[in-house]
Amino acid sequence: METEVKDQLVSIEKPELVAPPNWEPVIMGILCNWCSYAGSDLTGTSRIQYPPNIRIIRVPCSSRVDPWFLIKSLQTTADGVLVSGCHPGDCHYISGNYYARRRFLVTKKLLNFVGFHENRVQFSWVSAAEGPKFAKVVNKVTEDIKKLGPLHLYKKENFEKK
Amino acid sequence: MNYTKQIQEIAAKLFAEGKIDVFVGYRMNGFDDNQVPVLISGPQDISKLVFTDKSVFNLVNYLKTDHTRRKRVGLVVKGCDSRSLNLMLTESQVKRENLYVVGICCEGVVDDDGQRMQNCVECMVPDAVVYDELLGETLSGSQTLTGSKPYIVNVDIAALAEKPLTERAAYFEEVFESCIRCNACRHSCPLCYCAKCCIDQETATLYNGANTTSAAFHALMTWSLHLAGRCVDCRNCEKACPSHLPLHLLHKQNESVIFKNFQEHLAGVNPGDRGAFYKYSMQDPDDFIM
Amino acid sequence: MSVEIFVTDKAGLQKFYEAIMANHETYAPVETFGKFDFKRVARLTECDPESPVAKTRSIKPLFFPRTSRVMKYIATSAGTDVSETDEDPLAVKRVILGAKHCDARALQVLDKVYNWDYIDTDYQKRRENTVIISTRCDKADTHCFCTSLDYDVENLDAMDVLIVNGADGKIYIRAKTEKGAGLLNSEVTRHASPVTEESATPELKKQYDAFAASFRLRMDYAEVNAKLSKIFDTPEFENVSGNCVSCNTCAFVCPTCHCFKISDEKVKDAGVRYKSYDSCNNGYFTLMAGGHNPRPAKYRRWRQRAMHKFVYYKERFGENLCVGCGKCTISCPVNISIFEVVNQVAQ
Amino acid sequence: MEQLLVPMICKVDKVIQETPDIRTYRLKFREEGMMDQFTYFPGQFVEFSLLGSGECTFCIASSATRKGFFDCSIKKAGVVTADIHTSLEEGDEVGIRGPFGNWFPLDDIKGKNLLFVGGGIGLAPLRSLIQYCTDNRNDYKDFTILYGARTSADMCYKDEIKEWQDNKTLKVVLTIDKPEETWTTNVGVVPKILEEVVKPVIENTMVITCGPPIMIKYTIQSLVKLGFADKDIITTLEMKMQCGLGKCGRCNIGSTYVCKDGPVFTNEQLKNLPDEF
Repeated sequence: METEVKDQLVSIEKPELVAPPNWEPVIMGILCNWCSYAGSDLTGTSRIQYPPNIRIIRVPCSSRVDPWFLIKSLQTTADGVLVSGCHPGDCHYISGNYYARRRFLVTKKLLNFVGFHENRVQFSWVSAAEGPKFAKVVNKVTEDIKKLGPLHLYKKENFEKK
Repeated sequence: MNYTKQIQEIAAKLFAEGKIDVFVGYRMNGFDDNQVPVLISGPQDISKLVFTDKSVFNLVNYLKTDHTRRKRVGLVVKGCDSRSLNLMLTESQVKRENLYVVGICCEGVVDDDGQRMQNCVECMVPDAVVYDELLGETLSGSQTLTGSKPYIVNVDIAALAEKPLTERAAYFEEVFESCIRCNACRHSCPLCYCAKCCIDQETATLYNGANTTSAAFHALMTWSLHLAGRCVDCRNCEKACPSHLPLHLLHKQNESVIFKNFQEHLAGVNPGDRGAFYKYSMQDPDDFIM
Repeated sequence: MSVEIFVTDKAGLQKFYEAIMANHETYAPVETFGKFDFKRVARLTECDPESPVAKTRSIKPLFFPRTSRVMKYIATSAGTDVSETDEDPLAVKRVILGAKHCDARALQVLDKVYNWDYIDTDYQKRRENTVIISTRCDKADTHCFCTSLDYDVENLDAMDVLIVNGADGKIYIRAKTEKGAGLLNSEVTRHASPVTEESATPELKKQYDAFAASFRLRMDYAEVNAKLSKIFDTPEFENVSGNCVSCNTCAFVCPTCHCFKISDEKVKDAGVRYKSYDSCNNGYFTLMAGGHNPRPAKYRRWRQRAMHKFVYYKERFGENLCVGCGKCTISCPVNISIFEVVNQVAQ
Repeated sequence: MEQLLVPMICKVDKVIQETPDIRTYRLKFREEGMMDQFTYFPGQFVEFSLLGSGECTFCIASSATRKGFFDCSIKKAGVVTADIHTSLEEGDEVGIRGPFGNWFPLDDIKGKNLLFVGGGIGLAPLRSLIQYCTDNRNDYKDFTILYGARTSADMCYKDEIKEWQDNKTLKVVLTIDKPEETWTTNVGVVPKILEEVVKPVIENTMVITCGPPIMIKYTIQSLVKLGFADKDIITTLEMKMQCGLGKCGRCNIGSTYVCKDGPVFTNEQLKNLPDEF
């Protein structure tokens, strides 16, 4: 019986690693309750189309987003992550997104440093009134991730498939 | 750099005055010219104490063990150690009044092969920032915080940053694959004082005991992000790692990003400064956000 | 079995190694991040069978991997399906080059715990399908003390093939078991010439004597063992454990530490059970669900470690669990030496 | 060994909520006929796994003389047990490995007076033996059960205790730690009741005790004070275990592996062990 565990690691962003046909990326969208989540609502109610690849999680504030969330999402199902919050100065909790901004920069740079493409994790400020912007952002992120292909780096294996 | 005599005198004085219960210092390891930490509980062992440029280990780590808890402790700190002590004080892990701190104006320590440690070459704060007593001459380069000495980006970081992404990814794959997840890095870090690490929480973490490459990635990345803006680059973790992994890469990468972008923040230099993630500025970079 | 000893020179030995690599699945020390790990190799240039003992990891992970899957399950509406994982990777025989004496001995010690009562068949199978080729060290490292323990280093038969760099510049290759003899018969004859045992013995002895004379650490094992077994309650353990940082490195690099933990992981309705290394220096190693912990303090855990190595295992299985390789001391961030500890406590 | 670490699947036949934090699970093997191969004796334990959550060690709380099923009593204490309490219901499947460990010395206690001293969830291993002994009642002489719990609500196996009380051949003494309004009998900790109320005969009597570590400690003290020989006091030890096979090293006390040489020990054996349990 196979006992020694070897992860199936494939270095990402190799040109030959073409996505299988009909592959659609999974994007984890972590949105702040007060601006971006309301913004995504507005996008829907305004009947603006955006790709269905995004799976949205609502958090109270963008500063609720622990960098751990990003690592966890990238290691499980997500091929990319989008975190979105209020514009600077608009935070419902006054300064949450300023704190978040610092963390995001460090996390993004660190992930890039160890081998993730910088487009794998993206951030945006979307206010409750910016329905069209939200659609634009999701479009862009989806496009970016589609270009990069599926993420294979450091994935936790899916036990169900085996 | 040799403060053996002064430290022995200070320890003797402290024990004689009954000011401390334990003195944490260095002693010769007994087989070559390297040193190991020693916890001295009485004046009889004071002759063991030494301090030279081989005094590498960060002794602040001992403030989180059973042997020093709720005791009055005397300890020796170099520049980097004192910064971690500063953070522990700020984060209310130790009480200042229980400590007698012998600060050293450090000229840099050397590793087992006699080479000056890389973190000492790049050190910005060689003098102890917390002390009751300061030994040695304050070095001219130490007033660097305002920029008289430029920040040196770690050589390995600079070299790696220039490589293409795939090469970096391959390099780090090897790093994470070589990790055996003994958690020595965590245990030897003075700032990892949590009673139970979030990585070991059965319900919160992605991995529960599996010892795979992706689990190592998960653990080390989480760990380095928890220390981002707090790591003082004492390299205790690297000394402890049985796989000799270049763990400083993760920390120095964070440190360089933080120093460059967040008003030249250096962890633990100012008393009361909890770290880069506990404050913000309107001028923080925003260009990476859509 | 008639003892066959072959003699060759450096070039012959290299050819012998290359022949093995060409015909067998071979594992040898490969340098990664300044230390040597045993990895699968295909060419001699990739590895260094004569890696320094201080920098070489043990071969334990090849027999007791640092993590392994013991079972998997899938829950369906029809019921839960539990099974062992995947098929046996060890149908092929493999050869380990450059194992150290102490590593080979460690497996002999581990055999006892794995084969008492319930037999660990996986470990057994790995043992049976592996030929260990071991080179005797020429010089002891700073932290080695294998000659001070309860086994005969000179006539050790834990490895299958023994290679000795004779004092006369020749290299002696000697089979220690049937397995080893079989390998030698098929691989070595073209690269080395047989000699009689009588003619080789003086050289082997000379080499061993020089090796044995190079030890820095020596102790009287019987005395230490006898003393330790009587002093469970000594406060000295508290002193020696003072600068331990509970980092667990010692147990992870130890060739004989065999404690493991069992943990489950699941994704939705499917999951896997892992068996991975653990260390008795962990504070929560013996922590029970109700909060009761028989070994809450660091010195108690250190006592368990030292006593298990030098007393308990000997009592139970008749062997000393420590093989004197010094790996724990080298890896320890504060250089706590188990040799020093047991001697200091015993005094 | 990996195949020894693979559990067999059991179905939960019945769930009994004994107290607010103790549940008894009645288990049956999913495959027919497995139950006949599953032979066990009072005092042995099984590794009980809630698949995906983890594995826990529980003693078997029923006797093999009651055919077709076995019981495990589980107190909510840690992560896995909390999961068991919240998610495991009738008809669900669990993994079982075992039985492991040694058992109460059934031959030694034959023809003797028996005194059972239990506290809290510690009644579970005793219940197995009590069932075994009541099913072979003629082999034993006098039978006394002393059971203590923190409050009356914390008493487990209430129905079974009632049965025992109705059984004229058994003497049952119950106690709780602090007085309660509806409680009419003994109040006080177990060792005190043992000395003051039970007043056991020492000759030809074997004492079997189990409970929280602190209770065992003081019970053994007062038993020794009453004049019991060390070899007549039998207890079961609680120790962290994971493999149950004498390999993982967790249950090591001195050179003893609790999962193989225990969990049942006489006080005589305990005295020779280092004080680490």
